[in-house]
Amino acid sequence: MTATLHREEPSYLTAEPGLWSWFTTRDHKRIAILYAIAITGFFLVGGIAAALMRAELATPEGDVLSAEAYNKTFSLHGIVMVWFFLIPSIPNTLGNFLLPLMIGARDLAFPRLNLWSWYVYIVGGVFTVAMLLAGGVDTGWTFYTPLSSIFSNTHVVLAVVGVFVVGFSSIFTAINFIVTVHTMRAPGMHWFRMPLFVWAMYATSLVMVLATPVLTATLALIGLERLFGVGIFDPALGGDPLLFQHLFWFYSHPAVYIMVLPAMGVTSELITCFARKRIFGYRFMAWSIMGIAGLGFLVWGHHMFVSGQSMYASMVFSILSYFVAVPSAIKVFNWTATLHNGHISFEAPMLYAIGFVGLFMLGGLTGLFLAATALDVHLTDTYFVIAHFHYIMVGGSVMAFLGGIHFWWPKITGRLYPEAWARFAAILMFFGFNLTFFPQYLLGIGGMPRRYHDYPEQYLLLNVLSSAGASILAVAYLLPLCYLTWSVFNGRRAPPNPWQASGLEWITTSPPPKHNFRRTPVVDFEAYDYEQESTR
Amino acid sequence: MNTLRREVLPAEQFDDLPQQHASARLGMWLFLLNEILFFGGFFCAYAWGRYGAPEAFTLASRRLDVVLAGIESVVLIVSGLLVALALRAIRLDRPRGAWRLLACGAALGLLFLALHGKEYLTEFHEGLVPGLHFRWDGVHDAQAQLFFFLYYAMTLFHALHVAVGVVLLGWLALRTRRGHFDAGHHPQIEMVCLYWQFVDVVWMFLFPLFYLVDRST
Amino acid sequence: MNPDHPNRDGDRTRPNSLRTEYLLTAALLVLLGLNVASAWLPLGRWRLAVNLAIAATQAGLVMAVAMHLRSSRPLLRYLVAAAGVLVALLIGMVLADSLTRQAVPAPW
Amino acid sequence: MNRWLFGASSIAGDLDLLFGFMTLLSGIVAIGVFAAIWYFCIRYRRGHETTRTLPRRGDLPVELTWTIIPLLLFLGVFIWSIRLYARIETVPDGAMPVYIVAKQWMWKAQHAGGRREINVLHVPVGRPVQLNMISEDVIHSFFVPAFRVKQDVLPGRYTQLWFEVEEPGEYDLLCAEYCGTEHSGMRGTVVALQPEAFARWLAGGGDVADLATRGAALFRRHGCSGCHAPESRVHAPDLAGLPGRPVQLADGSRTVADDAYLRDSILLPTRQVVAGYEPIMPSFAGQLDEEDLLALIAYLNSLERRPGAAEMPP
Ligand code: HEA
Ligand code: HEA
Ligand code: HEC
Ligand code: CUA
Ligand SMILES: [Cu+2]
Repeated sequence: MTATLHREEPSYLTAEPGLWSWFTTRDHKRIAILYAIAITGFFLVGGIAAALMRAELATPEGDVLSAEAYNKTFSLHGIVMVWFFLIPSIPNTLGNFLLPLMIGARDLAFPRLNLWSWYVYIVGGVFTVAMLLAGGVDTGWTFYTPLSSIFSNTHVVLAVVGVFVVGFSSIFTAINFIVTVHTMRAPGMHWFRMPLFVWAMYATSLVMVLATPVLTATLALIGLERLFGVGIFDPALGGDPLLFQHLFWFYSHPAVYIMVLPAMGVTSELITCFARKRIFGYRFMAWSIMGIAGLGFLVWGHHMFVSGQSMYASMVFSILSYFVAVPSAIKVFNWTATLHNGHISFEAPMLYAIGFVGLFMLGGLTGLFLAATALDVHLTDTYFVIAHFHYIMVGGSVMAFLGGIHFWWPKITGRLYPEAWARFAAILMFFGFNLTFFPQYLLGIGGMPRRYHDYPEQYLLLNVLSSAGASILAVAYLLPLCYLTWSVFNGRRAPPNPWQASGLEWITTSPPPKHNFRRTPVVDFEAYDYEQESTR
Repeated sequence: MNTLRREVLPAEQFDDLPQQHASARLGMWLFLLNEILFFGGFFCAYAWGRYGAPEAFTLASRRLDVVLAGIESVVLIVSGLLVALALRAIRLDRPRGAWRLLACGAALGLLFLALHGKEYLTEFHEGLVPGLHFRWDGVHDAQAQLFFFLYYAMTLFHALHVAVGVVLLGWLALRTRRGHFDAGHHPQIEMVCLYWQFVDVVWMFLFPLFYLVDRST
Repeated sequence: MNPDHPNRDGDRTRPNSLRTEYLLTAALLVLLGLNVASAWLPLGRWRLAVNLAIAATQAGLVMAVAMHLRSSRPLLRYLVAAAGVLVALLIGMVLADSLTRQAVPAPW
Repeated sequence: MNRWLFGASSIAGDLDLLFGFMTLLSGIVAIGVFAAIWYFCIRYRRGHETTRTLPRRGDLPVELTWTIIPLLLFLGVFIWSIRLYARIETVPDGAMPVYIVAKQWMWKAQHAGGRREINVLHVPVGRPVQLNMISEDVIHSFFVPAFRVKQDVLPGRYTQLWFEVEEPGEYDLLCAEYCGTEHSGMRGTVVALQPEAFARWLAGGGDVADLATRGAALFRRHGCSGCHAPESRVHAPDLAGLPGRPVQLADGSRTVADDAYLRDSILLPTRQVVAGYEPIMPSFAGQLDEEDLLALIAYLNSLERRPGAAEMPP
């Protein structure tokens, strides 16, 4: 059937020939692919750094890396994974590709800005690679002053400029998404008919526009302070290092929601499709996305409970952190309830989605420990925090990202991936992940501080387990890289809607033509319209 | 006159021009939101510094040239007026004089930069630039350095914005003169006007916070 | 073409009258003068409040009139308000922290 | 023996209780959700015939239930935890002071009695110990896992931490805030001794001068006495009895002469000028390190108010 599918228009992949057409393209789908390639590159860089760290931590002594090299490694790992991989991951690849398709538009509102955002990303990346080649930076991804502003003699300015620049790429993409959602929805696509993925992209973009500039300003202040030797963070002048922490976390806490909201959106798409059910509590799901984005701005001080911040400020930030957990709770419960009465099947994307729900929940629940001021006194800056955020960011967001990639792979490439391999990789990843990071909770409870190059003897066993897990995890990540690349050339051709999914992106061909739809679709159905079919 | 006008088509991703214009306007405002938060970060640092050392901020503020800065404020306000008039003229389909208004607006922007440059120069000679040349006899030397650090960081970023605005206005003046815009289609002018007014707004906060801390004693 | 499109307002914002433009400029200049004067008045702690109030008024006028917020669709006003609230929050919470940090009582 | 996992301070038990409760609560929630997912996945798998009641799209009472119940639980946890937190943050009266200076990458401790040690801290059991800490360079963090306490140590500002050890023994002292190359090497030991043993240890340091005496020597050596001694010609305030008293400043504000104020007066003398004096005092930043400063402050604190000395300008 696929072979006989008559194509009137060439797909976006073949619409314009030649490599150069890719670098000058304004097609959101091609830009998504450019991003996917760049991001994969940075994921490998960050992943190799992680592998080096886990090799070092397999023994208590510092034998693989010197202390200095270790510090540079985790700083690189954090900077690359956060700003060059996870923040752009879902928005700039899947979001870029799907947002116009899902709302029935021909492209994003500002296609040229979209391409610019990719080039800006690459420029930021070049600075970061230059920083790495010049010898690296050893401040951690948090750039705490006065270590970063005065004491470190590594390449802080290069690192800061890289992050400064890449921030603009987020901002450009975010502006594009918000405008597109506001002005370019197809006829009949009301706000409450939008797929939750679009809601998630919309909320994420708002957070990006409003939070990223504060980071930009803060990094500028650090850069100036380093260049001129004077600055507002310098305690010797009566400045305050805590001011830096406030400004940094004002961005970086909302940034963690930039990293998880898109994953939540993907999960909603996957679960509904493979349970063949409408999402349970659509409006609650939509509003909880907005709620997380809004409340997320009010809790930054929970990173500073023992920093010397006022006790009263800590208490306020603690209660607000509990408030932001409520909408997350709503989401977890609604995903679970969506399974009820469904017709569930377990293709690889669904495995990833279920993995996301479980691991996000475990990571989120341990966030509640950290938000409890008294417990955080003991747990902060230990491996408990490391485990907390890897559960959410790696177990959660990366899982959802991979789930989304598999789910939309036929749409993006027009090819099917090998299902058996994919399921195997998903399950392997789940086990490897838990083996890597669960022991880290226990390490944290036992008091092992983070950013330690060597550690007291008593933490040996759990660290060995964690390092063993990391090697399984590495294999599990490399598998999709191999079979997905293979399938681009050798996979079976995909029909327009291989999953029988609802949603506008599935009514066009796989891969879609350059302007997405032959005729602008008219939307006269709700999101996740699986109902009629599920009584079959 | 109407016959000379080109038929303007919406860009290919849009259905019609109103949609395109609404998108452009919303996009520009989102960019300005980003700018508000960007300067907001600096204002936060300023608030912290002033709260911690009110005396020093008073003393340091007196060293700045309030007269010159006042003139700069007037220059910016008037330039804002000119640009607004230009936009108005185009919207009312009287594009002919508009390019001169835009060019004058840009020229006033340049004047602002020149005056500010003169301020920087004087301050450098007086030894008020921390990190490069700082001499401060009297009390509060450390905190005064913080004041000047913030002053330079914030006014320099503002001046950068002005410079970008000047270039944009000059470019628009040229295009207007060539008749690229008319009442139906002038999104670029509207965007740059928004931007220019915003740059003005930022200065309205910078001016009192740096130059007017307290001169009463 | 897209009937139920709520967000395609076209050019609903009207050009300001000449009178409005000149009045706005005059108001801005007067406010500027007031602000400058405040620096020499013995206002003490209130001076900052006066300065900020005047600056905010100027900013509000420019945004409402010259940037056409008063006649634009509400969304833009909400967005600007949100940004203002966020900046206020940032500054407010940071100052609240340094205000309530306990002075370390002399332990000896 | 080095103990690390089991709580050994007066606060640890209560903290572990809260931790246990949180573990239980999240355990129940997590197991509940996992069980539900598992059950649904099996019962409602595709192709499996089972009764499927009409699919529900959402249900307001259900949604509100799982909004409000977590919220209430969270409020409960919050209240429990801040009460403990307030206890951790409030130093009890009569705590024994010890002064900690952190620098890249070591912990220096000074006891009021004058004994000094590096990367080791001796404390008595059964008595609250209060650490007054400051850093000479970057931010560090004083962390003793077994005591369940941690506090960042900042440059330019004193922070405090207290604990009361319940069991004698040796405990790991770790630096928990990343502070540069040898961060992970910035480790030490807290040795908790029975009170008599501690008293013996404290006295066993040979004839070390106590902190205030050292401060007095510094006060003369650095020329402070040249200006501040009552017989001096320079118009400078009398420092005897100053600590803890309110001070009127030249800019019209008032402050209390606490440690932070004294430290600022020495390092940034022009930041807060005392009313009625010229700002002629030079800054001693760079000449005195944090330990000297602690000694000087201890000395100032030890001075008795001179009878008949002029009252501070009001
Ligand atoms: C995507 C990333 C992400 C996400 C979503 C979160 C989500 C949360 N985080 Fe996390 N966090 C990070 C990434 C993230 N975090 C990172 C990177 C750091 C460290 C940065 C650094 O220092 O380098 C960090 C650090 C961090 C700290 C500081 C730790 C420290 O350094 O001392 C705290 C403290 O409050 C915290 C809390 C929370 C809370 C309360 C949530 C909540 O939003 C979680 C809400 C979710 C749930 C709660 C689960 C589902 C809920 C239920 C199933 C409800 C039912 C439960 C009950 C009734 C009990 N996080
Ligand atoms: C945002 C995303 C993100 C992701 C995806 C990851 C992924 C991983 N992280 Fe990451 N991590 C952070 C964000 C992330 N991390 C942040 C922000 C920090 C804090 C940094 C700081 O303190 O400043 C941190 C810190 C951090 C630490 C603590 C370091 C310390 O404090 O001393 C550790 C330790 O185990 C760790 C491990 C891992 C591992 C094993 C993975 C694995 O999931 C990665 C597995 C992937 C691969 C292994 C790559 C694929 C395989 C190959 C490329 C082949 C391998 C090749 C060879 C071995 C030659 N991370
Ligand atoms: C050149 C003379 C001079 C020297 C030397 C000097 N001081 Fe002072 N000091 C002053 C004067 C004058 C003041 C009051 C004005 C001010 O606050 O700056 C003062 C104020 C102080 C105060 C605040 C007093 C108060 O009443 O609040 C302290 C504390 C202090 N000095 C400590 C020291 C110490 C410790 C040293 C030596 C390390 C020292 N001073 C050296 C002249 C001096
Ligand atoms: Cu000191 Cu880490
Ligand atoms: Cu956070």
